[in-house]
Amino acid sequence: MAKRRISIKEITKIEGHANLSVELEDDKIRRVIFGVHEGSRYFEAFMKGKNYMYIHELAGKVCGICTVAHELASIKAVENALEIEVPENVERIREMMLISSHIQSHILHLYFLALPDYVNAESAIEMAERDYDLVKKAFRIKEATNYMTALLGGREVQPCTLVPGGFSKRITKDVIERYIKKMKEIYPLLVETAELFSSLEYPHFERKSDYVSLYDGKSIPLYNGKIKTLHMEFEGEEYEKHFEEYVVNYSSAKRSLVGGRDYMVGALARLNINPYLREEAKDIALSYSIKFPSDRVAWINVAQAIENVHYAIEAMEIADNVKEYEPMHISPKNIDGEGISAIEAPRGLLIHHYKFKNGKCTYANIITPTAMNTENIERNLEEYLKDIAGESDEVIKKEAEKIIRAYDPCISCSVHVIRTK
Amino acid sequence: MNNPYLPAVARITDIIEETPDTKTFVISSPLKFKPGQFVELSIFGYGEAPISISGGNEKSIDLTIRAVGNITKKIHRMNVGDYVGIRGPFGNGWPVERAEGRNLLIAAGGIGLAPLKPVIEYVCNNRKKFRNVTLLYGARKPSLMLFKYKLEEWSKHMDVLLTVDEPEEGWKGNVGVVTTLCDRIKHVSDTVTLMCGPPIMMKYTSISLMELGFPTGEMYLSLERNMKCGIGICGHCAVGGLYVCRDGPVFSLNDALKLIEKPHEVQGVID
Amino acid sequence: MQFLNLEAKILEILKYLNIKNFRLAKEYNEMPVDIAFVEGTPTTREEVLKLLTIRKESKILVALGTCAVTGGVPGLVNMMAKKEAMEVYDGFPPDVPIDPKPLEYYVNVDYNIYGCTFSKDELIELITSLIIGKEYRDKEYSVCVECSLRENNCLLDDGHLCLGPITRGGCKALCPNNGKMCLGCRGPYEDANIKGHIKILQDMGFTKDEIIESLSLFSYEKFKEVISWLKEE
Amino acid sequence: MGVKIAKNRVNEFLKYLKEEYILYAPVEENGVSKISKIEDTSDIINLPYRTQISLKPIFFPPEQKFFRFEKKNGGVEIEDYLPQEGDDKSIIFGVRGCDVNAIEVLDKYMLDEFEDPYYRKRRENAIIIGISCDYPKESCFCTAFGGMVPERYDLWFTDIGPHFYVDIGSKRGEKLIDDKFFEEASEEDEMRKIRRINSVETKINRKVKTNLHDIKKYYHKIKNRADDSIWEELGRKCVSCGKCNFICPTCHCFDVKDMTNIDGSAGERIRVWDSCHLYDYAKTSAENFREERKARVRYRIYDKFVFPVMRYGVYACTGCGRCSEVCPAGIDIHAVVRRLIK
Ligand SMILES: Cc1cc2nc3c(=O)[nH]c(=O)nc-3n(C[C@H](O)[C@H](O)[C@H](O)COP(=O)(O)OP(=O)(O)OC[C@H]3O[C@@H](n4cnc5c(N)ncnc54)[C@H](O)[C@@H]3O)c2cc1C
Ligand code: SF4
Ligand code: SF4
Ligand code: SF4
Repeated sequence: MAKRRISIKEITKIEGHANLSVELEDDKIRRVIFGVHEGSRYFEAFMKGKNYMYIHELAGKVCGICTVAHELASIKAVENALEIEVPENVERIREMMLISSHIQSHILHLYFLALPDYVNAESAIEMAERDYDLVKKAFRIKEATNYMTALLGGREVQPCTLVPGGFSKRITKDVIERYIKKMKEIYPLLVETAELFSSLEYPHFERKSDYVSLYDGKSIPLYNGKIKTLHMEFEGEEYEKHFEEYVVNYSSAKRSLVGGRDYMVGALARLNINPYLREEAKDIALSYSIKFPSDRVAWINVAQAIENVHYAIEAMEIADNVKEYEPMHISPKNIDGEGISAIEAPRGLLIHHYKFKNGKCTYANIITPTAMNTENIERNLEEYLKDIAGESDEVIKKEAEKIIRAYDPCISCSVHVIRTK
Repeated sequence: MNNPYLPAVARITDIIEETPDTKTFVISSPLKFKPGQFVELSIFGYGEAPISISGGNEKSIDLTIRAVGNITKKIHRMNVGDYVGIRGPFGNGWPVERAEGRNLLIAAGGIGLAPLKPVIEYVCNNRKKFRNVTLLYGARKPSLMLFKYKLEEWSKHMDVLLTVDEPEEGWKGNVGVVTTLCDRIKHVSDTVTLMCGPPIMMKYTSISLMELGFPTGEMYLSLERNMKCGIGICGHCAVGGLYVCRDGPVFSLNDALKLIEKPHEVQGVID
Repeated sequence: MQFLNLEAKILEILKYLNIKNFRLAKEYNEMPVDIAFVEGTPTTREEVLKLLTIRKESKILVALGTCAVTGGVPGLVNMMAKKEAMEVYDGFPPDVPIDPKPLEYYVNVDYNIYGCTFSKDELIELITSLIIGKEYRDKEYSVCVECSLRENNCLLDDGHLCLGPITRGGCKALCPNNGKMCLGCRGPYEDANIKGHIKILQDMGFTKDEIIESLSLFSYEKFKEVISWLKEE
Repeated sequence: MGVKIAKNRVNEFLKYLKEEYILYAPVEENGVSKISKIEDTSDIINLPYRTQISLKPIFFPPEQKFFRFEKKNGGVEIEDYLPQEGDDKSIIFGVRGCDVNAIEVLDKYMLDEFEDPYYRKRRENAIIIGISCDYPKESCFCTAFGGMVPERYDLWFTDIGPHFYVDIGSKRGEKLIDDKFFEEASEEDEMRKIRRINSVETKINRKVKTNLHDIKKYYHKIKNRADDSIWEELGRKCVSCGKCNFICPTCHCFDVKDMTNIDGSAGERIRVWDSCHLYDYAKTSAENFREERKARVRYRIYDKFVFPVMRYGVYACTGCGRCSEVCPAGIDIHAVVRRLIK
């Protein structure tokens, strides 16, 4: 009996610490373990007792990457809980912020973490040595999107202008115009990126699983909407009813299922659930014979690149219609309450859930996209590796990593477990 | 408009190792200066520091520098031919003329000998103008003494009293702080004292000298303060309403005592 | 992560430094290195051991960001009983984790880059200093200094619980510039008159609890003593 | 005899001035009132008292670049930024007495004994059109130093109902008087002006009740309080935020630093405002001469009421009250001085 065990102690080019081990017997996959070994950080514990003003600030620190998404999800849940009115204009501006941070996050993932796998480079640093302009282009988009986020958020990560009900600073016409100008500037680069990533050779592996994302029946929503799976549609508030959770002993992140199935969230899920891609984006995909919905896991990368084009147009349209914002003093109607929010972070659905008493948090629950994806990652790996189980260790490692990286998992987030009752 | 903030670019033309942490840099800057004056030395990209002129001629000035911080450490890593910036000279300098025809005591501790070196050299060249002259110099260790190669020549012209805090092999001289040498000075009355060294050394030496009866009205000290501009505008070197860079760095002990903002600024001189 | 936000600057930095180990961006990561940047703070035994190894194998160790410098937001958990904290996860994960502490609690730290997120400008300043051999020093003054240089309205005047006066400057008063009080993400500086500021806040009408909450947000580990003093006051 | 100008013509007058001069006047930016360069005269705000930010930043900005250097061909090239400082003529309109006095003090530090060329260039060509306050701010105590109207100005406006009475203080000021806008003032107008100024000053005085006119006497008194327990007390309160320094129209300390590119081959030397309340301010390689906070607090008060008197014979405080207004610790300079001279 030829038994072998392939293990990657620490998967590189992902955010956080995760390991993978594959056990094979006679070139048959016995077991695939995708383990997360990152210490818990107890956000849900120490958020308790904190004043509602600080909650989103703390939430922003859950993870160093999706700070914008976390802060927005958090503030939205706080506003829901305390019935703080949020003008539509504010929501639109927040969406702009979310979009620029999405693009930024995707670009980081696409060029620096994913692309090296497909051009046979060890890292973006090596890529830079070979194709300086390519890396420079990526940096240009990153810089521009960071700049856009910072225009609205004060800084590119950990925005510091959000306050319940609005912003702490004026958002002037000038700021909005600069946002549009920057977006216009990088739009051609986003199209190029979409073309580049549509043209790459991806693993052919496909597997049917469920997909979950926000849904509003007319766009690919990021900030508002119901939650939709392939089979169900429900309000964010009802998440506890639909997500089932369970524990595995080799990982510090909990797993979850929806309607008894493992599911995927993120760019591919968004496009699979919402058939509303803008023409410009759809055309790029079509010209490389790429169509959504699709079960091809590695196309997450394509979905991200295509989505960027879609959201760039969306953002410019929103920006054209938003009005100037003057900060005002907002006080909550209630100091007690419960609030849940669901928004789309770059890596997928993100849920924040709080309860307040006397303006102080008494309960917090944060469900992050990577936590939702881990089960899906593992099952997909199992399936995929079956096909190539005869290959050498090196090949298996490399292919497995490709799949894992496609999800752009954010491990530090995944330890924020799902808790359902 | 002439701009006093603009340094003149000059080159390092020679470097003399004095001690493990002190070097003398010869800078191609033809400045006319009075003993005790200083320049603002620029190391581009690092900043500026006030440094006393420890010697010079028509073509160059000498700067003797101890490596303590940013700029001073950087210049220690520089080589002959490298460029620096110079502004100055600034400050009032030592009142050497007051000592003419009288006794002179030069008291230095550590790097404090650098600003006094031009005085010593002036004395050597104009020995007749002075009566008794004594150089009192203390360093932490013998190996940290500056200008050792000059001491022999200087001792031809004046009494040289040396001391170290910690002896090393081969050291036959006095061990102890500078004050332990004060009673060996052969002249007391009618003595002009010029003093420079660490605050603590200046404090105890001036007390000792006062006790021995040296005229306090004729004791002069050079003070060190934080300086940014060297021309009395930035405010950092102000003590008790005077600017060390313009009104000093040399002050008479009496003035220094008056100007010190009591009681916290006194550490610099005397309680 | 914020490292990659240096964008084009990275390419310039690469001319002078060789990035040997960067798990987020690189596949092959080597040790030992000249300069190690450590972001975050250990929360498991393995991570502590890893930190010790990094210290051994690097000439210069830089604590990058508030978590590494002060224990940061995760340090908040040190305020509560471990059991209570674990309950939130229904007793899961099973191993008792390690209190988030400043890196300097475990190893010698050569430089601190403050802030959550840390300031890019300061990181560039540090890297420049390392490249050209200039001394890099912590700012010994408060956020207020940078705030008033920008002629902002004081948020304390508007009744906000701002920690500017006791928080180490260097962020160019980012939050106050954006109309938001300083939450103290850079931690206190050595000369800070913390008790003086507490007095100011009390005079403004803030309660002890509010002040303790605000002090502990980012730097519980650094304010521990003052907080227990305040509790007893 | 002075002249007067109808209030509704002031705007036109300013527009007319703007054609030839760079015009500065009170505006509000981000909720902070200050004196700024005016693009459009409708931006000018009408305040009954001084602006929150003084004139100082116009002549002595928080950050000023001295020069650029570049290491090139084995040498160092320096490009002085001084010539780039425009020497356009400017008019500063709507300044209050305390600020005009403060600029005179600043002149002493920056131009009298030593000369700061960057300051000179901006200062030299500035014409000052001041205006009497309508009522004081809470923290104002200018009457302790002599009142609202400074000794030197180019033109001085005082509200006398439908008109401003205009005092002419210099040749430069006189040249600005154009018949198109100004008319002869009557004796009655002048009386009205005097009454007006008196009534506002009385109002301030009633609150202030301090008179520091006898400079010699008070400076001695304050100087002798160096060991007072008040310093200990203030040292515990002060949080060393430096705001009082930055906001003060006469504080002039600065730090100088070099900023470079990543490899140090090129850079700029800049100066940035500094504050004597900060820990590093008096630190040298040997020791920190004002390590204790109380010494720093005292130094600032002394550098307003003692040291400048010794050096220039003036106080470096004009009673604008800004430092009291901004101090988070509630240290009120006027109250401090009152205690010191008791
Ligand atoms: C009139 C005058 C004449 C002088 N003549 C000489 C001379 O002839 N030779 C000579 O060697 N020196 C002389 N000095 C002293 C010299 O100016 C200082 O040693 C020099 O300014 C130090 O500059 P630096 O940039 O090297 O050090 P800095 O980088 O300024 O540091 C100096 C010291 O202070 C500490 N320090 C400063 N700022 C900070 C901070 N923010 N945080 C922590 N620590 C800090 C440093 O650790 C170091 O120990 C003179 C000084 C004066 C005023
Ligand atoms: S203002 Fe305060 S909270 Fe904001 S970045 Fe600076 S130190 Fe951090
Ligand atoms: S010391 Fe205070 S009151 Fe006096 S001029 Fe300065 S800011 Fe105004
Ligand atoms: S404003 Fe007040 S607290 Fe701040 S430095 Fe000045 S005296 Fe101290």
